[in-house]
Amino acid sequence: MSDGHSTDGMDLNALRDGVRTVLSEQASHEKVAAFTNAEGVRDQPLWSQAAELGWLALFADEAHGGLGLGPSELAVIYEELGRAVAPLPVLGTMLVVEALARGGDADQQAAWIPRLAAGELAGAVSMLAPGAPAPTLTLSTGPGSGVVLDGVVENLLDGAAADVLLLLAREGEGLRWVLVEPAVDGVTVEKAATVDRTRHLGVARFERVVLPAGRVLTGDADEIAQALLHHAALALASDARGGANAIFEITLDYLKTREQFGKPIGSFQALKHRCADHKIALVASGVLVAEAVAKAASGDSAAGRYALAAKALASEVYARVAQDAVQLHGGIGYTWEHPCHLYLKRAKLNEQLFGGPAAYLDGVTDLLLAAA
Amino acid sequence: MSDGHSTDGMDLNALRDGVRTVLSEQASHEKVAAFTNAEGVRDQPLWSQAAELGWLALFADEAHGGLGLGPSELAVIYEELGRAVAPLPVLGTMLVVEALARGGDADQQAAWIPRLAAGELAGAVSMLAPGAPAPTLTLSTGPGSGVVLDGVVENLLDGAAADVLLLLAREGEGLRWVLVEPAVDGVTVEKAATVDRTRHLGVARFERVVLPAGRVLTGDADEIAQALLHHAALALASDARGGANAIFEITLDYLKTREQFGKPIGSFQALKHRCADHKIALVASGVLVAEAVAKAASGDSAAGRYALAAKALASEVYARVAQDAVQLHGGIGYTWEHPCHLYLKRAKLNEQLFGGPAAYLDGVTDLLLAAA
Amino acid sequence: MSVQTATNPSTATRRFDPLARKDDLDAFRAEVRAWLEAVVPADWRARMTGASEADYVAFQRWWFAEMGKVGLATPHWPRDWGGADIGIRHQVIIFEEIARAQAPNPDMFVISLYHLPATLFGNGSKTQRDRYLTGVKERGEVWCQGFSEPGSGSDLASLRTRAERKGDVYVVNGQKVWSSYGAFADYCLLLARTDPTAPKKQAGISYFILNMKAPGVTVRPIRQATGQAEFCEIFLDNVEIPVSDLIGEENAGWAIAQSTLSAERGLIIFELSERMARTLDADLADAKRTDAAWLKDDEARRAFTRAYNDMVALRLMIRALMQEIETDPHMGSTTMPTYIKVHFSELLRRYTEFRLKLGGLSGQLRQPIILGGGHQTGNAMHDFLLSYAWTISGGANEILKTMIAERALGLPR
Amino acid sequence: MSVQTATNPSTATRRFDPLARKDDLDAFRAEVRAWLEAVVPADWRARMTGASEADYVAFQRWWFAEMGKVGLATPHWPRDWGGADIGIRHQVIIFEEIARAQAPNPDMFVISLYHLPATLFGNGSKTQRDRYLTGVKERGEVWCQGFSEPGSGSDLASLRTRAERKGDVYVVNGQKVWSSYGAFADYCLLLARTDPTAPKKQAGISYFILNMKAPGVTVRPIRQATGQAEFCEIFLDNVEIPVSDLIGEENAGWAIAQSTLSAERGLIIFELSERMARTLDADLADAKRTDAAWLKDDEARRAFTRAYNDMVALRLMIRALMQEIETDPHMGSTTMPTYIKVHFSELLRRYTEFRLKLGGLSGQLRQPIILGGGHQTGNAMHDFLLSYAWTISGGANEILKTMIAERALGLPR
Repeated sequence: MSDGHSTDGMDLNALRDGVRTVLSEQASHEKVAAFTNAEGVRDQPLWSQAAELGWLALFADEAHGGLGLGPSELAVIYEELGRAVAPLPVLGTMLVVEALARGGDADQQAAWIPRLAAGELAGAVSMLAPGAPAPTLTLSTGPGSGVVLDGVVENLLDGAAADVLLLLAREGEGLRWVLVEPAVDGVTVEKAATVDRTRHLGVARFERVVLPAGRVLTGDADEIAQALLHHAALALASDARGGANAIFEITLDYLKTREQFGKPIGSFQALKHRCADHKIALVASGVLVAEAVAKAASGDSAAGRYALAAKALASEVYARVAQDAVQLHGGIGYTWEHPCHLYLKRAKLNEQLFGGPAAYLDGVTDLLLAAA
Repeated sequence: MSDGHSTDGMDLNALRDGVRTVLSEQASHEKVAAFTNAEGVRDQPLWSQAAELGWLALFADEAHGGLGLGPSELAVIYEELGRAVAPLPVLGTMLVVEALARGGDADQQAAWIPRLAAGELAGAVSMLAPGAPAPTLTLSTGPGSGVVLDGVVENLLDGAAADVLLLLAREGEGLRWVLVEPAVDGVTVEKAATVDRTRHLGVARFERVVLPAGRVLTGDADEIAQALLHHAALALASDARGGANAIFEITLDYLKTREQFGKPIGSFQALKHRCADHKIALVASGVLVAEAVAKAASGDSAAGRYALAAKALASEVYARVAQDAVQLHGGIGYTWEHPCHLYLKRAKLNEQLFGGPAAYLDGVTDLLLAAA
Repeated sequence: MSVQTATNPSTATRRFDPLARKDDLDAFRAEVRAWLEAVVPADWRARMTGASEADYVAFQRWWFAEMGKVGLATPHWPRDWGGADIGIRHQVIIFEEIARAQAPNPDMFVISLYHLPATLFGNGSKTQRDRYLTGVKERGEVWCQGFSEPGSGSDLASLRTRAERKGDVYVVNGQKVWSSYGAFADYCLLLARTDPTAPKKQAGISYFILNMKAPGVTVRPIRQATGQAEFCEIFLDNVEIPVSDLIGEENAGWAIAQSTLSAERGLIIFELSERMARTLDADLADAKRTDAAWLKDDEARRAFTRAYNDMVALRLMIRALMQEIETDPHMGSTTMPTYIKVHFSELLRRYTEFRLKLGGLSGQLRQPIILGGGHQTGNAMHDFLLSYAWTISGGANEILKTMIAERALGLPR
Repeated sequence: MSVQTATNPSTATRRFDPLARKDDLDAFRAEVRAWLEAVVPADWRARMTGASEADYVAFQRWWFAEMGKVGLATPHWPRDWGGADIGIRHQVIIFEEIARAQAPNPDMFVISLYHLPATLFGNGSKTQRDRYLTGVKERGEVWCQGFSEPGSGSDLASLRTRAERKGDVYVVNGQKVWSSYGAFADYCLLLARTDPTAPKKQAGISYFILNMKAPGVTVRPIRQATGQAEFCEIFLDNVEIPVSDLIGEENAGWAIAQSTLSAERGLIIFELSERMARTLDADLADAKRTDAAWLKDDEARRAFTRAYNDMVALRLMIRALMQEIETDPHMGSTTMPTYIKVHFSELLRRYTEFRLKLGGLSGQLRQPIILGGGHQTGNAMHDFLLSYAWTISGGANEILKTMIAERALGLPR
């Protein structure tokens, strides 16, 4: 992921440079802070820019207006967004594309993918997690050929920013993925604010919401869920990788310039050793994330386990580095003005999104045991 | 435990000073090393000295030739033995005394306690642990009024040094404590060498061993077991406290004198911070051990929980400090000649004796939950 | 909000006087408990959840006044200076009962109650003690601390705020930072440099009482990672401090500042540790009642029990310190306060993070906090973030660890 | 013990030549595997369990010779110097297959195989390379390292062993320590001070080849915490080293020593990490087969999986390094070897301690170890203790962390 070209031949370094340049302007720490202070749900200028630059089209196939690229390119986007702590609901949108590509029929793909790839629609999906219980949302047959949704879905990542929701619902004994627009009658979506203000969670309520049958994905719900979980795991691992490296660099810069006792505090050995520990952890988790991305890109049979392992390790390292960054900065790192807390809060939310650390470790163990 | 007088009025500091002075000579690191190199099971000169000085008589009651003192005094002995990494099977012997005092009848007490208190007999007891399964040793009615023992008992601490074994056996659905002398027909006791050579484990085998009925303790076996477990936990916690402080002091001395890069290595900040962390952990676990001893001495209803908590914390801190001591010493701390490894090995064995770290933590949680 | 009407009706009907029952510990405890039951508004946590700053400040003042009415605001002060000279056993009871009653933290008065007396007892003039201790006790005057500066954090002795003697006043110029509740403070414990030429930088510092209403004092709140803003910057522009408000000798401020800081590592943590104990017990009882999933997770359950054992050890360390203080009130010789501060702050970090993790995604939701709730605000993330205040301020743990290594362990500089 | 008769009968019936199949990776792997199946005695671990030193040394020599017969002792050496110039993909296969076959570690030849060539390739004379690399390859000569001294551990550059030029020889006096297998070594890579007046202590050090049989060389084994004694002290009393055995220029030894040390952080850990991977897989498979209790203990199970993830990351770091080396064989620019060494050694400590804890009391029993078993000797405590060799030697982790902070992260000295 970090170097060279993806298998499809895209120059990943050029992509990374391009994305980073845009974000350093459009999602500078000042702009991110302004967005978070305004308590928005979607940074519309940034979203439009991302759409314009084709970031949202990377992953969709060419038949539907996309670039047909894969996990390697997407990981660059996720990592750079993490590095900038940028408020951009790319993950939910790409998950909808992924679900449609895997489990949608031709009509569904044609109806939705182009609009998602163009950035006309932002998406949000049910919060999956390794070993999570079944959803309470129910799908039943409705008037005519339609279906009816009832229930509540919590924890929709960036849900209040979404134009389309992709939700896992129970239909009798089975599970189904359903596409719903929040604008439809009987649907309400509320923002549940998180401490990390670069993102939020949404709560969607459905009261006898009637939808055409064509909103139900025909693919196997479990297979789709697994693919989405792995995609989300890789995305969050990449976000963590980018964020951890960024806050670590910010911290190193501070340690080199802040003077106490007549010298830069970075010259104190105890701090040096902590930084060395962080660096090694960043390298170790970095190569694991890169390999997980490479395995996803090549369709390796162990890709799922690597994705779960990468999320477990990278989000833990991100939290550790961001937590120590505040301590290493001292008072200034504890202020609202300083970006430290943006990273710390994003790191702590990352740890919990799409399942917490224990769930990921247990997921890895299960896969290892199955193969042992 | 650390200061002042016990409730019975003994001057604990004087006791401590006395024990430490004797051990600094009779159980110097050189003597301990010589004992471990010789692979002995009992340091007879040291044992005789301990008996002569009345250490083994501290805990027995006055009616049976003891001094009638309690946990506070005993903890001083255990802590000092730990400090010296001394090879002395006091714990097993005291556990037999404790069991007899709690669950023996008058004849049993009169027959055994004076000899244990005088150091004529060393004892060893079944290895208990929080939540451990029932023993496999069986007790059945034998010829005449006697009983018959059959089976194998592993993990007898200092078992091959013992003159009398106190064993938990199954009798039908119930449990019983039985006293056996290894010299009896049908009993074999073998030493199972541990990496920590200051102690060992014993394996005792019983083939239709016929004993008089008077060898079975009449007291409630579970109550005795619980008392012994708490006694052992406190003893090991005290041993850990003494050992951890000793190896830490040895390490500090080394850091103050060993020079590299033109200055004492103790002047390097990263090492300073590790030492400060160790010191704080030593203080924290130290006060917990002291309080556990005080609660045992006063018969507090929470004494059992404190004993388990003290063992969990103190043995973990001992292991951590001893492990880092080797690293802080560098090469020299990794040699057989240096005492570091004696402490490290004793610390690692302490962690496992009478149950491992997880069993102790779970034992504490159970007691907390019961009270919650 | 009218805080007065919020008190329970019973307050009016009975006068409480725990200190009159000092000689009988059980009776003392019963009286403290009865008073707390009568006076602590049952709904204060709900009312202070997301309350406005003005309501919060009013509530703090009301609570401080209530404590003062029964002599429990300043019971730890010496009798001569308006306290009740109570010893450790009474203090334990007060803190235990306060924790049990989940009474508000008098956060705004921490400097007034602990740092100010620790500073004045040994070093203040009689006039200063009479004036300022009485001010706290009788008029609820709020104090803040003016030690750190933007360029002087860990290296406090490098501070650059300048005080120049001109006749009967010192003229002060400079900038202070991280002063809790500076925006509401009446006075400030101020360190400033009086001799810039002193060969050792510690030797040129003096200790002043600064009237926050004096001309030239400007206060700017700093918003913290928690979103709150009780920390402030203080700008000093030709502020005049009367010579009578110099504490101790000129240029002798550094040593006095150490007694101020040591206060932070004693009674304040004592109260917090009692509250922490209460929290852990409550968390476990809740888990038992709801048959919480984490009790069946060996890793989470053992993390809890490890924290519990550490908490028990913390309380024992504090009791050991209190015993030392009873023997020797000047506690300059003991290193225990430093061990306690590091141990407490790291445990606080670990436990608040544990709770945050247990909360899963719910723990990530932004929720209004209970102002005055200390580290139990009902918001796991807020409590977690707030734990940094303890690892960074009052001597960052890094500084304290070096101090332990050099002073207590004798490792070479 | 007769090691020769211990080989499997099939060895005699077929000649293996994996290197001839270099161009087809699958065929290469199959041949390596077939060779290992034929040559590794099925019972070697049992035979080496608690074996005598003499038997162990004989077994090591036999194994090294067997590896040499098929070109797999020195395949990583350049072709010009007697190797096969194989690249990373072949090396991966060899190590994977060796780990899979649980073949013996050629512990006694580590310096001969890695440190010696890393030193001579860039800095040795052609004569030195011809003589000494051939000696290793064809006569199984054993090398040891003479760097550390009792007074120079972390601070290697302060070494005091003195070499004085007298005509055609250097006369060497001093003492070295921690030389693995010094008692069996034919030669030693020796650092000694040739210019005690150099202003920078690094600048006065030269690098020599020391014949361990030379008069004046005395070796004393040091017993380690594990009970074994492969480390030695070397006493040098007026030992004469011919000028032709100086490596590189006089006083240029320090820089050359860095290439020696970097060897330690590359291929050696590569092989060990493959074995570690095998151990973790085997431990998990065992646990699954026996339905081990620790699989149901959330804390223990997650500790395993964390270690597993760290192990996977370690292997990826090593692969990244191998790729760097293929691009730039001089790897002086990369910091990856240092990250790898610290990460590996800390993981090794953590995992060996994990296994020790799982063992409960059984893990505490003294058991004869498998000599040549590397870190999988069948004795959890031994493996745990042996992990210190990796955190302390070859640059203690403390030294490496400072190096990372200053050189890779640019933190000020």
